[in-house]
Amino acid sequence: MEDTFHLALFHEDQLDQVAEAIAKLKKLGLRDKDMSVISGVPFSEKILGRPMAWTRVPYIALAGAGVGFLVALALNVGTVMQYPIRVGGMPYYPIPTSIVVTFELTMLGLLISTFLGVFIETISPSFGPKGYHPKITDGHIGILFDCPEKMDEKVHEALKALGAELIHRSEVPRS
Amino acid sequence: MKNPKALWQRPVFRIGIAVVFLIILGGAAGGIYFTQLPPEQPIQFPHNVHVGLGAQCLYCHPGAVSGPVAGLPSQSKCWGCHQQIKKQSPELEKLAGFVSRREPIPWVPVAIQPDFVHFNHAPHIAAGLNCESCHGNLAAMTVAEPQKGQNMGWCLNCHQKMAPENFTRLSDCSICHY
Amino acid sequence: MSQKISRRDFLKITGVSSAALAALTGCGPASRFVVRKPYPDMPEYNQTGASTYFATGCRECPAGCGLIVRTQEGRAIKVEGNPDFPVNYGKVCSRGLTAVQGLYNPDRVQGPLKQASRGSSSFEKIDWETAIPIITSALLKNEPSGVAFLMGLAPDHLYDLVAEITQTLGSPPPLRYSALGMFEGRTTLLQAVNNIFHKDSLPFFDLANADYVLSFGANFLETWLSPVRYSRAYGSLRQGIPGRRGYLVSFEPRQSLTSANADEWIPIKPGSEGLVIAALTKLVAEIKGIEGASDHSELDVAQVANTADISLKKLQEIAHAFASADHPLAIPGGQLASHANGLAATQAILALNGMVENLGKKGGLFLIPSTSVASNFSEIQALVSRMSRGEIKALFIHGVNPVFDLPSALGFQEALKNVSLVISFASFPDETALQSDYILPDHTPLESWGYQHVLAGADRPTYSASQPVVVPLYDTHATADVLLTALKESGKVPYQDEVDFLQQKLLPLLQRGGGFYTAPEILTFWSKWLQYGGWWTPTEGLEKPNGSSTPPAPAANVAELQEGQFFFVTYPTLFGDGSGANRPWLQETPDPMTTVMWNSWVEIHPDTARKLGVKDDDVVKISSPAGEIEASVYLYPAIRPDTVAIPFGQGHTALGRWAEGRGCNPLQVLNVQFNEAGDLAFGDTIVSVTPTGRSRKLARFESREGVYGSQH
Amino acid sequence: MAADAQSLTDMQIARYEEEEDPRQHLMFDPRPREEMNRMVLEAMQTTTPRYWITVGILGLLVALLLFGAWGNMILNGIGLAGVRPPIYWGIFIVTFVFWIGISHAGTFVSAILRVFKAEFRRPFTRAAELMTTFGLAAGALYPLIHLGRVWVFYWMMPYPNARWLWPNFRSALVWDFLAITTYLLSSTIYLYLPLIPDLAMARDRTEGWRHYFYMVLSLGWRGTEAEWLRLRKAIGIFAFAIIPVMFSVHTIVSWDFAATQVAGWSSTIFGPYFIVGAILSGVSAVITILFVLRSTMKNMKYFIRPEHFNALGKLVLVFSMSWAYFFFNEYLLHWYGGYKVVRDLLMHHATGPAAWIWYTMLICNVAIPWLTLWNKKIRSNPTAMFVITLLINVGMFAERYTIIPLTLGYQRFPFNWGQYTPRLTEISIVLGTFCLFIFLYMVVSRLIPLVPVWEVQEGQHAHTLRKVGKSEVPSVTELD
Amino acid sequence: MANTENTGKWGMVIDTDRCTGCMACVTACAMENNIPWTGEEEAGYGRGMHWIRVQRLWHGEYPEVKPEFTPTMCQQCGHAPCEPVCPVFATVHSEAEQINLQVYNRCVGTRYCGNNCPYTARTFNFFDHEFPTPMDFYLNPDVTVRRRGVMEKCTFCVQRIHKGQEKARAEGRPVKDGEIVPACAQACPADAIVFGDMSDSESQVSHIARSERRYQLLPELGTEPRVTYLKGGGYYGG
Repeated sequence: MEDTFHLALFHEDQLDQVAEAIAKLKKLGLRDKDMSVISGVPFSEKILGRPMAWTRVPYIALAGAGVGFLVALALNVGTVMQYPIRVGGMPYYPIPTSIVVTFELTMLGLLISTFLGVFIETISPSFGPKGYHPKITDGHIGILFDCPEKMDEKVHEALKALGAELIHRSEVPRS
Repeated sequence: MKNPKALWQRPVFRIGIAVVFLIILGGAAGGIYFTQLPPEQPIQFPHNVHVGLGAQCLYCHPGAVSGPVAGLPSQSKCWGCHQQIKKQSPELEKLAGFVSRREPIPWVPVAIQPDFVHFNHAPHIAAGLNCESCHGNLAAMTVAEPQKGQNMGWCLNCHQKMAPENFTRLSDCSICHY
Repeated sequence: MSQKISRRDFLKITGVSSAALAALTGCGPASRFVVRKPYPDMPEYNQTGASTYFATGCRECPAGCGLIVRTQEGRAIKVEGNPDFPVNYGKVCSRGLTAVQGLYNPDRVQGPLKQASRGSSSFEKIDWETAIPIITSALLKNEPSGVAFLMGLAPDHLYDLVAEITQTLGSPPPLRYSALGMFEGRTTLLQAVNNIFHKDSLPFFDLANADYVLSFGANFLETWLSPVRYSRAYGSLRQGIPGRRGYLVSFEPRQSLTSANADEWIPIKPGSEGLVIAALTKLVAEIKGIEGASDHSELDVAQVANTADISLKKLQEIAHAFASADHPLAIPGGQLASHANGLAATQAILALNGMVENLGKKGGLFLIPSTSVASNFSEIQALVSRMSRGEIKALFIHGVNPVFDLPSALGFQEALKNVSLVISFASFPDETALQSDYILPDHTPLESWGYQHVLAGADRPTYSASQPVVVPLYDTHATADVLLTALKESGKVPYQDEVDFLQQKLLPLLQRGGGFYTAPEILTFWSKWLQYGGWWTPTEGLEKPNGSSTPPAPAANVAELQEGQFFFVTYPTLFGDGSGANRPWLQETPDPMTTVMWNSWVEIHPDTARKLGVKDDDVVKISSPAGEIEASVYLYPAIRPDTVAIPFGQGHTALGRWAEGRGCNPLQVLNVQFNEAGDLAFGDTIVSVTPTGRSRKLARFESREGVYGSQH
Repeated sequence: MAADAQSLTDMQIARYEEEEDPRQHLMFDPRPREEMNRMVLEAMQTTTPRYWITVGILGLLVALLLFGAWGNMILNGIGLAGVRPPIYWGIFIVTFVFWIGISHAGTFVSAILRVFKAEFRRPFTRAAELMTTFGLAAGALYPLIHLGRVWVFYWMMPYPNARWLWPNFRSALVWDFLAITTYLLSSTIYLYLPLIPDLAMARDRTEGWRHYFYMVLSLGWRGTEAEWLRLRKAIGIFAFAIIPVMFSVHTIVSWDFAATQVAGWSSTIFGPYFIVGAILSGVSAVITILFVLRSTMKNMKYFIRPEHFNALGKLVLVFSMSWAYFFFNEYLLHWYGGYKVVRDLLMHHATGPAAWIWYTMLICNVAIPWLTLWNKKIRSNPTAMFVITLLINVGMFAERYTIIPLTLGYQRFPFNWGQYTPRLTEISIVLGTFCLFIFLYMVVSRLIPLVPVWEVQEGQHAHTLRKVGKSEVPSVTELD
Repeated sequence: MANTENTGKWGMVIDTDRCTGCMACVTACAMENNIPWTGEEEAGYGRGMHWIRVQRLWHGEYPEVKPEFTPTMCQQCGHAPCEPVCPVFATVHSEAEQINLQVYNRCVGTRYCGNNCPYTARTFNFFDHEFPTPMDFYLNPDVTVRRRGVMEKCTFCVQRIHKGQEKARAEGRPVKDGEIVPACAQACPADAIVFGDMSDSESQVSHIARSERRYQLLPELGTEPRVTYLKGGGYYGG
């Protein structure tokens, strides 16, 4: 597999060509999961005609918010149950003050878990084609794809025709 | 990139971290261990012998019934018995020395509360608590040993189990802190 | 005495330092293990962790209140009032409360000292074996007339002992002086009572039951005679009797705490008090229709009102109210006695009481049934002149600090130089002690035995008993013991030691009976005496004064002020005779009227200050022919604009870390002039005030804004 | 060569402005990404020894002024500060509120403007977010500094202890603690998330330790679709969620005061009043910092242009007006309400011995912005804006000073009225945190790309000039 | 949990008509409660540690000028503003004694309670105050010596309350009226301060507290103070 890995780099203003290239690759029989677009600027999938990518970050965030809420509840109610202390003639379970704590902790849970979601998803293994070139962060758009060796020629030709700069894995500097 | 190994991959770094960690851990463990040791007493008083012979705690620590401090026996009290019970031992020699010099015996109290805690023996005795409940089994100790974990949670553990009509009073901060 | 020794032995002090250390660590992490030393022998009444209470007598001022001192593990913890004691009934003043700070003052003299040369502050420690022969030879080898004792005002056992000793030796009787006595005009009051009622005792004013009270400069809520007693009475005057609230009118140029609590404060012109009393007497006589006040008949009341700066209407109103009150009472105070006509004015007050027929009646004037003796100021002056002539060979000073307490114009300190031997019994290195050859420190009151004959505040014959509540902290000796030991060889005194002396002195009480307890013999009596903290009768026992001599009308005594001159008022504060200045908590207790702490101030009326161009905290110089002092200004709205006032008590140059170098001593500007009774007429001092351009912030407890001005 | 590029940019922009060329706006003045990357990295890496000496001196000052004085205060007691009853809170809390206020700008500029798609935000969001984080870091020190017993500060944290005691969740200080923790964590994350692609950019263009540093921080960023999606989602969640957090933080800080019995504090309007004040001071601080960055860092004149000062200046004016509205509201109603204590208090603010602080507040917060910021010329002049915004922050400091010690000093009992003078220790610590802020900013400005290049490029992609009739009209395309 | 029988409890009445302003209460409090002195500079800066202060405000203009003395200490509010603001429960309400407690060792020193006390009744240990030996000998062992960074205030002499209750319980009887007195009331020469059990309607203190001269400090705040004041007898100034 490794040998059959390809990266087609396009210049940042060759957006149309990128879309075209993707379409062409598909036509050539590559499936969506064999391809991956890497870019220095976010482009929505629609622009490039790619399927929607998929992330669990919002769900993790929601779950985190839930945890935060529960922690807040536990602190508001549980700690008072452990050692009830009367202050300022207030009831043991004052609702207004617990709202403040609940809000803060829920938000804390939400925000931290959002980050954790990003982090976990980043470090968890992904199955798309691997590869990278520093030119990406120079605004280049790259199409990474796996293709059977026999198709190499054809694909390369097609991409070159669209103005892509083709880079083989071995040329990618190891980081 | 010039050095193939990152800082945290070098042995020196890892050993350094381990040493620092060990020092901290060792310090903490040692600190805990050494403060839990019974202190050096002027006389190795054998509680076990006295309790074994049937001496009542309150005979030597009479303040416990009536006030905050149980009190340490004066040497006249020790000597009152030991003049009669003439058993020579190096510890008794020391006692005799203190008595002849009319010097107070510099006992080191073991069960002491911090200064911001006002503990009173009397109500605890009045509530029917035994000395052993807090001070441990003195029949098994020579010099008194500190009991572990006697912190506020430990106090409250007991206080919160008391009768509900007393609960308000017993869980009140002012009962110990003023 | 064996009993004495054993009792003292009981109060072992061992273990104190560690216990105190434990107390000190306070909130912080307590050291895990603290060494505690239990008693070798436990005193039977002592229990670790439990308090023991001792009854004793307060000796902070001559009033002689009864105290209960809480002790624990041999330490005196807290001073409380003795609830049964018929002077203070369980109450104490700030002064008495800080007695423990005197006892535990780190600046105490810790043993007998010999000073290399006077004023050098270089001391050599000596022991009592060396010290006592010095006293022996001073007492016996000198001409009896060359031996003088100067003592405090307290009517205590030591005075009785010294009086006996001087009598035996043929020396002049001990002189007694206290700045407090000067401020309350005690000699003048005694003299006036003697002149009118022919008794040598102090009057007792039944303030509690009076309903219309005139006070002429009597600061009975602060230091006058028996402040705690009179404060209690004041409480009763206000709310003691349901449905009745006594009315108090105070005549004073500067509003004292007493005047502040009065319903009316009349800022009378200093020196015009006598005239006002005469005018009141005339008016009251007119209202009551009493003949025979002929002496006053020529008095022009309107003229008097004008001189004294009171409205005539007010004066008439007061006279009316006074004459028609059920229980009128007029009280003569120290400010009244402090003028050249002080004696006449005081007498006139006593006579005024007689005129409204309140003598010996509820809410009226009584006499204390015991004899009071006080040295008047001219006697002190005589002593000073004898000293400067070198006639005094040995001077013993106890319980008074004359270098500080006497007006410097009197020249005591200079005269001291001509005395060959000066021995101070002070517990603290005070100004006088530093001018003496030897300091042979007495115990502080809480460490010592004694009694005090209550001569001012009790409504019955009362003695207070002092006993040591703690073992003496340092190598100090009771002065009575020192004197007795010194004279033991000579056989001139029939007493073994101090306790023996006390017990023998108590024998008359035991034999006379009538106390609230009786005892078959002295030892039982002694134990009850100590237990109750004294002896007194169960029922009131005041004397009804009688005497109808009409005193002469007081002469006018109002000085004319030049431009830039002011009447000068000085008054005692919480520090009493000034010896309280080394108590940090007395220093930190705010002055009631000004809330100033830790320093001296000059009270100036805001209008006057504006004219002088000074504001709060500006330092001004107060000068009189006698001297000059400096202090920061406190704008005091309750003082006559032509008067300035400085409190007395600060300005120490010695007496320990908390007293030294704070404020100024107003006695340095007092002129030495006397009233008819021989008391110092300090109220007649005229001063001038000059701004120095400097400023020094006073430590005020109150805000610098808002407390007056915007709060009308 | 580099200097040439800079001055060229300057001159160019000036010319654009004169000609009202749309290219005066960064979004219509695109440059190749490569060049922008180079410019940003150059700005980061060109430092002179003088710069590091300054950083060193600042570090020393932080150690000395802040930690030295603080340590000394811990050893001797909080009494070294000038606080005294009844003014228990002094300049520490003033500076605390000040920093928390400053920290609002980052989130405001970046989250709210992001939500509302205000495009001018793009080049300086990072600078503002950095300010948030460091402002919070400096501010969060104060609740610790002002503690009487800082060594037991952890008792305020919710953790189970042997005593079964938890913090008191009814105390505004615990809310404060929670809110500031939340805000500090979330704003740091919010700073970090959009930074990842730029870190990757830096990773690809650096050598040595910097490469390592960026490699670790960029979390292996490649820029795949999934990564971008995650980032966009996360940023989206953050942009929406951090706004209420931001509002809550300063509301809660205001509740430290409002949820009390103190006359002059106990007011329901304090929450929004503080928020508006915070944003006013925060946005002003952003301008101040942008000016400094623009004039000290290389190539920044390209990214930060007069148009940004202009836009932010409008915001400042708006918030100055809102602040004045709240202030007037507060003043009028208390004055009208007739509670004598508060009226006395207001009198003291305006006529008391510290009245100059009150007037400073009004002049700096109202008079100066109102008199100047209506003018576009002034708004677009970075130097003028620098001075004005600096003054506004002086004014906001004065506002907090008026609200805290000056209000505490005149409470219900005239017997206790008093004044408060900051003492040396306090002033030293306050200056120390200013040094700390500058120190951190200076260090980090050389460590992370201060301009979010990818965001700028994204914006430039979306902005085009469309020919409508005879003129070219700027138009924006929604790319996401 | 809440013991309804105990809602009354300790109260104090201060008769400002009797009060002479003599400051005995201030000193008595200091001597009982181990209150340190702070020295001229600190005390002058307003950092004196007095738990009770006598507020002196002038009324009227010379010559009809008269000060009003109001001894002010912690009012032991039922709805204490200081309590809920403490983040660590260092100042809490005692349900048993119905007073306001300060737990010194729990205090972290935010001084929030000090700000929020409308009576300015709290004092703060800005420094460690020394009791130079042997001055420390008189320290009351029943009262914690506070260290720096800790807030403190009048406790109604809770150590005396506990001692009294302990004594009564040991003797198997209820606490007698007047048996427990705080140091200020004990010392007050004019008997202006009366202390006792407010829940006992027969006690001296509740008797006096029903006087028609009664008033409270800052009643508009709804703090339910446990200290009642009695008005003075009227001023001639107006």
